[in-house]
Amino acid sequence: MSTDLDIKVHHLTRVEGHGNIVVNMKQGVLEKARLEIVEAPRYFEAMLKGRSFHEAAIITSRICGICSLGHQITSLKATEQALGLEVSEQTVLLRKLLIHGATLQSNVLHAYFLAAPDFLGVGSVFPLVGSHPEIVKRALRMKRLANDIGDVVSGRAVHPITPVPGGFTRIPTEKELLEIRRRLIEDMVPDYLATVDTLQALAEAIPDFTRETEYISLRSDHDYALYDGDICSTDAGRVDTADYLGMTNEFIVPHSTSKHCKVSRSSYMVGALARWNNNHDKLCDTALNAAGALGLEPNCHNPYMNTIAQVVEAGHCAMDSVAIIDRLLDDGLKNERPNQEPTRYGTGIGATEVPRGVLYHEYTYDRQGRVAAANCIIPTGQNLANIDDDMKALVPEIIDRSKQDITLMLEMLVRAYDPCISCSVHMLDVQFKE
Amino acid sequence: MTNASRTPSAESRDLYLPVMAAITDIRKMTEFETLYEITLPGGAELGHQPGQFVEVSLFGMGEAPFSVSSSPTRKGSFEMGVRRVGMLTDVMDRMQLGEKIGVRGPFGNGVPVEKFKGKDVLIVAGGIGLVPMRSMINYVLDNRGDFDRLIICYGARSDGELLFTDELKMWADDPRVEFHVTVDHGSTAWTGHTGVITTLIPGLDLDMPQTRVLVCGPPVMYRFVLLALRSKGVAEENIYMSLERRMKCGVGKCGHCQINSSYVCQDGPVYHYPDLKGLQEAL
Amino acid sequence: MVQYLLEDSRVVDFVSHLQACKTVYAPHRKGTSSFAFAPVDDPTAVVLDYNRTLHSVKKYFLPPTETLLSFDLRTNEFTESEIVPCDAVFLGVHSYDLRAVHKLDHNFRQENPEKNYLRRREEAAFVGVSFEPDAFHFSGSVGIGSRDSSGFDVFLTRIAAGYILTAHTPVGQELVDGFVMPEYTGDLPVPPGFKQHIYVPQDKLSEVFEHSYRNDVWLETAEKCVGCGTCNLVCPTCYCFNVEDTVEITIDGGSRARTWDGCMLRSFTEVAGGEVFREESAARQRHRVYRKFKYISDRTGEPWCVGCGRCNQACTAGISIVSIVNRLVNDYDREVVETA
Amino acid sequence: MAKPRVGIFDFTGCEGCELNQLNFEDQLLDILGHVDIVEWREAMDGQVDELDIAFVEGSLSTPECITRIHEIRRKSKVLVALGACAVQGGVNAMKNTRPIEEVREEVYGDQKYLFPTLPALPLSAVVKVDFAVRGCPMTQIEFLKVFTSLVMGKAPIEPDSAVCVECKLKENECVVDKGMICLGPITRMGCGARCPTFGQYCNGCRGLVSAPNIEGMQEILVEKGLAMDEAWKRLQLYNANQLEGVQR
Ligand SMILES: Cc1cc2nc3c(=O)[nH]c(=O)nc-3n(C[C@H](O)[C@H](O)[C@H](O)COP(=O)(O)OP(=O)(O)OC[C@H]3O[C@@H](n4cnc5c(N)ncnc54)[C@H](O)[C@@H]3O)c2cc1C
Ligand code: SF4
Ligand code: SF4
Ligand code: SF4
Repeated sequence: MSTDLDIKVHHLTRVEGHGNIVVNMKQGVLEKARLEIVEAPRYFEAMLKGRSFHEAAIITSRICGICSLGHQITSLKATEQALGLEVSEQTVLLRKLLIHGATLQSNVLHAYFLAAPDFLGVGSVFPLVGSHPEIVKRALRMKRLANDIGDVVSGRAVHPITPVPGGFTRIPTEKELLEIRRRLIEDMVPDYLATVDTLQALAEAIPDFTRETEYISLRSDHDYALYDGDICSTDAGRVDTADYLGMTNEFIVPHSTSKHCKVSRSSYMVGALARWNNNHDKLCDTALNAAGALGLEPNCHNPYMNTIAQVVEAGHCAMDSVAIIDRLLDDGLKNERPNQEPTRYGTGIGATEVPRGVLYHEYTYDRQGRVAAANCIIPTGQNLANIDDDMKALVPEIIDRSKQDITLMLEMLVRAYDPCISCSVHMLDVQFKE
Repeated sequence: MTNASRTPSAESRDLYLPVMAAITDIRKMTEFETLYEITLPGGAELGHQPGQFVEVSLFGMGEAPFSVSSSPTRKGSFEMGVRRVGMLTDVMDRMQLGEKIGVRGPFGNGVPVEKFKGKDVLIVAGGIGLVPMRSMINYVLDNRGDFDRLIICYGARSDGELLFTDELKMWADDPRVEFHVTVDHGSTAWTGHTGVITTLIPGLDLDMPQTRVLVCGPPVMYRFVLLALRSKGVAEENIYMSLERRMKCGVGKCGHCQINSSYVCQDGPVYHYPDLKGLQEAL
Repeated sequence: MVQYLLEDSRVVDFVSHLQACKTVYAPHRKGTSSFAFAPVDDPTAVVLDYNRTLHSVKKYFLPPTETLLSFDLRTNEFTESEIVPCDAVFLGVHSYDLRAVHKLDHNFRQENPEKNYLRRREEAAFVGVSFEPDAFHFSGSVGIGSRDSSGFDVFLTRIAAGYILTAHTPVGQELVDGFVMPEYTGDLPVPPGFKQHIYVPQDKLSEVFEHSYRNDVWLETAEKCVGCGTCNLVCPTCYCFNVEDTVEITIDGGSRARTWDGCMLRSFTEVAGGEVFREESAARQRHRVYRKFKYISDRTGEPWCVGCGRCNQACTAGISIVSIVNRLVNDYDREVVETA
Repeated sequence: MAKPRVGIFDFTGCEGCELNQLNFEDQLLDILGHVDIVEWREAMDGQVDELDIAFVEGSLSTPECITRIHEIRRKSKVLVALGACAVQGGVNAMKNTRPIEEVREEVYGDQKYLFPTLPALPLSAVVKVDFAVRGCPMTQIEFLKVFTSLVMGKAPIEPDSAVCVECKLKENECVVDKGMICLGPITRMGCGARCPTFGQYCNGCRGLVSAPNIEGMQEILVEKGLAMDEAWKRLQLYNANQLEGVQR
């Protein structure tokens, strides 16, 4: 058994943002096992300070193009709470639809384009265009439809346009929604079932690794919590979102431009697997059947299964989108203008489940409706400590294997979290100095 | 005009559809300029006047105006001299014999040849300006009896950039032509006149009332040539000049080439100088 | 000419009646406070009392973007695009907009008659409606009254009870045939006045413009103007265009299209190495206004502005062509007439 | 003719532009038919030494970025800047409007020394940029235009008129008429007036036209109801670098 190991993956590929994997073992002692975040910080707080409430969501959605919708919706919720802006039921339904679209597209992208190449032993999705054209085309079709939900409802899937404080600047037409609905039923459902089949055949490539972990997500009594809910921890139970700071506890570590988090233990996990563990009872049958087929069980503590949990939840997003469209159309689309008359100026918190986990935005507005303080806590930042802990547990378990194998296992581990490094770095909490 | 809500369109035409014509000869003149011989389907005549231009189209690249460089007296095909400066001309530069280009035209008013008949013709051409002027030069040569003297002043930046070198020799040797050529910067091999084109003008022996002048060259050239001509005593009403603007249609619709009230593609490109003088945006 | 009364309650029926004959285009609400011509689907959605539409009916004869031809890069061949005449009724057109169509007719007919425009245009029938001048209309100053019915096939004049309908052409007569209405014998109330005016006629304007090339108003306006081109693009008598080829992502073909362009846009006169012939915003503004009152007008004897007020209303910087012209007239009177 | 070899790179930005390239679901297979993508960290493993076309996203904001962009320029025949961050510095450049030390301290407190930073620069501040695809995120139709042009071996035409032009071509109701304040009049078109078309004001993401009348625009913003400092912030959102040194 080798007792020395030195792994450095510079700018890990197929993840969003810039990170290095560093593992260092000397004479059997693990000195370092961590994900170093080297993404350049962008200092969003400098941009937010003093900006009008109209602009807060426009700016924060630029934290990350991958999660732009999640940031935008979370930002809007925080702003609305801070300014006392009520939104209509139609607005909430349209936002839920948007979140489904974004989650669906993100999960499909991750499973097919970023994770699948590992299962198939290739370096990227591009070789698959030649070797598995049907699979690639299916992935593109699913992604297109998911993005079209964003394009139709929010004007653009990346950096959405229409969602603004108090509502939407444009309401989709009935015709547009019916077309999305038709495609969900006629195209998405068969493609989803085929995806589950494909994955079933590959499931054995998923490493078997378990480490007991605290899982945190939102939880709601009404539905599979994405748009809102309480904070729910497998260790600590349910907590009001107002206490989000106590449920994150950010701290700075020298090897990362992003801050780390912890609650009951040295680390916790957020994301699809956390949602599954906390909320699987709220999933629709399509998703539960997929979970059965893919061997995903409640209380799963294998981080590599996060990709599977994403695929399972994608089925829920697709089917629940149909249900939401039906409700919108049954109620009749109303050409509402956004409600932008503040009733107070104070502090508001938004918490939303975005593809990579629970996201928090908090803003304080001054009496002119300008941002006086802002704080955002990003899912990937919350996962970083957990990734390091996983690595520390994993490396000794697989130390017998070749360095190449170990490196691949570590890369796959990080990718399974589907980290969004841009997010984790770009938005940091800040108390403005006056 | 106001009482007809329905307009008869019997006489209206397809203005924007090109005719596909073949490149039947390619002669590289310098590193940047190439002479193309273009043959219309069935060898049809273009039917142009000296000074007129055509819109050339290359699909995917767009269209650009080019002067017809051959004289209408030379039948069966026509020629264009093209300088490689950008998108469309780059692609033209790579084209092969036999390939097809789209052609619309001829457009523009051309040289008012009648005004030059029986007169001394002085042509002042700078750089690429010789390309359109060559049409007039050869027209005069082919109808030599209709005109009196033919005086050509041609300037290029260097001897390497002289166009139509074979023809320049012919003109120089032709007793019916008074040919003057100059280069701004001559190479060591250059034995001819050196200096900008205006330096040729003072030495000309002109019969003032009898002389009609045609000027074509880069925008900067006009002002200085005009000064030189006037100090030589050439009357403004005896000067004609050819202008260039960006054009999208060539038929007086798109508005791009408009100078005050004048459309270069309709009222030009050849202008009577007194008409231009009133147009502040022209020169 | 027989005058009929089209009561308010029967307008919808009248629209349906027209729809039975032909496709009908009419003003509809657009956005929060605007109007736009659109094909009529639901007759109740037609709005006849409107101030002005975003675009005039020009958009149907000279579409904002029009494919001229499509090409195949593999064979180097092209196919011309089909030009479909607008065999339709344009309902609810204001007098100035029809006059603008006549001006375009002139532009597209003179010298080189253009098939694309003229073919689209030839079958169109127009049902006009009078308008109530708002703060931006000034068509009265360029000889176009709010109830000017010249050139229309049918004209509707607003009165309290509805509209007085008159058919002016055989085509117009055919359009109303079979739609029974009572005759109208009452008086015609005095038309509402304009709130904006240019105080002199075109022949004097021609003289004024002769002397206004170097007026300070061009520079002063240029300080406010942001050069967005809006005034060109909303103008019913602007017709300049750009032509560009687009290639499909498959790189085996594409199309050539023309798109509305405008002389206020800096790149409009850009040539070699980025040189712009009308680089100064002031020179571009001058060119625009001269095109409306001088260049074409000197050839035709008519102003080429129809006083619709669109350019002023749509300008975010609030630049008014009426103020510019009146300023020129004042300066001319002061500097030229008084000193003479 | 061999297919052009293409690399895709990212610097400081949100990676939305890169994501947008994967969002060409309908065209991706055609795109891959015309070029070989040989380097793209976000989607594949591996690096190469020579490229025909490099598409580069993000602004330059650390010393390491500068070294890396020089390397990319050296190995690429054509370099295309993708998106507002790469073309203008993007939203990142707003931090340039405040003293950098102050900003770092706000974020990292006394541990700021751990993370070096520079003002956020557009690529063109450091290397020659051949072409640009503007927008935040980069405008997809423009990407396809630039892409087809490059594959055909011609220079893409860069639009230089205002977003208002496209708004007018679409006959949109001007959002100013709805009481909004729009930067369309001096923002470079090419997006099809995307935001006004969806009822929202243009926030200037595609950068300014080449000879903008900033003072005129400021006057409009103030006239429409923004305080001067707010008007200025609006303008700076995407164009802080372009406005540097401009009188307010
Ligand atoms: C009436 C007329 C006659 C002409 N005759 C000739 C001729 O005989 N031979 C010849 O080589 N050229 C001639 N030109 C100029 C020719 O049209 C341009 O060089 C050509 O359009 C360049 O096209 P391109 O696509 O290669 O260049 P682009 O890529 O469009 O542009 C390359 C450069 O040329 C500039 N440019 C484009 N069009 C013009 C223009 N019309 N005038 C000045 N600069 C322009 C661009 O601004 C740019 O800097 C003539 C132009 C006119 C108007
Ligand atoms: S210039 Fe202005 S007022 Fe005159 S027709 Fe054009 S848009 Fe209307
Ligand atoms: S909405 Fe904005 S971009 Fe559109 S016309 Fe109005 S000012 Fe111009
Ligand atoms: S409208 Fe403005 S903000 Fe929106 S995409 Fe276009 S340039 Fe960007």
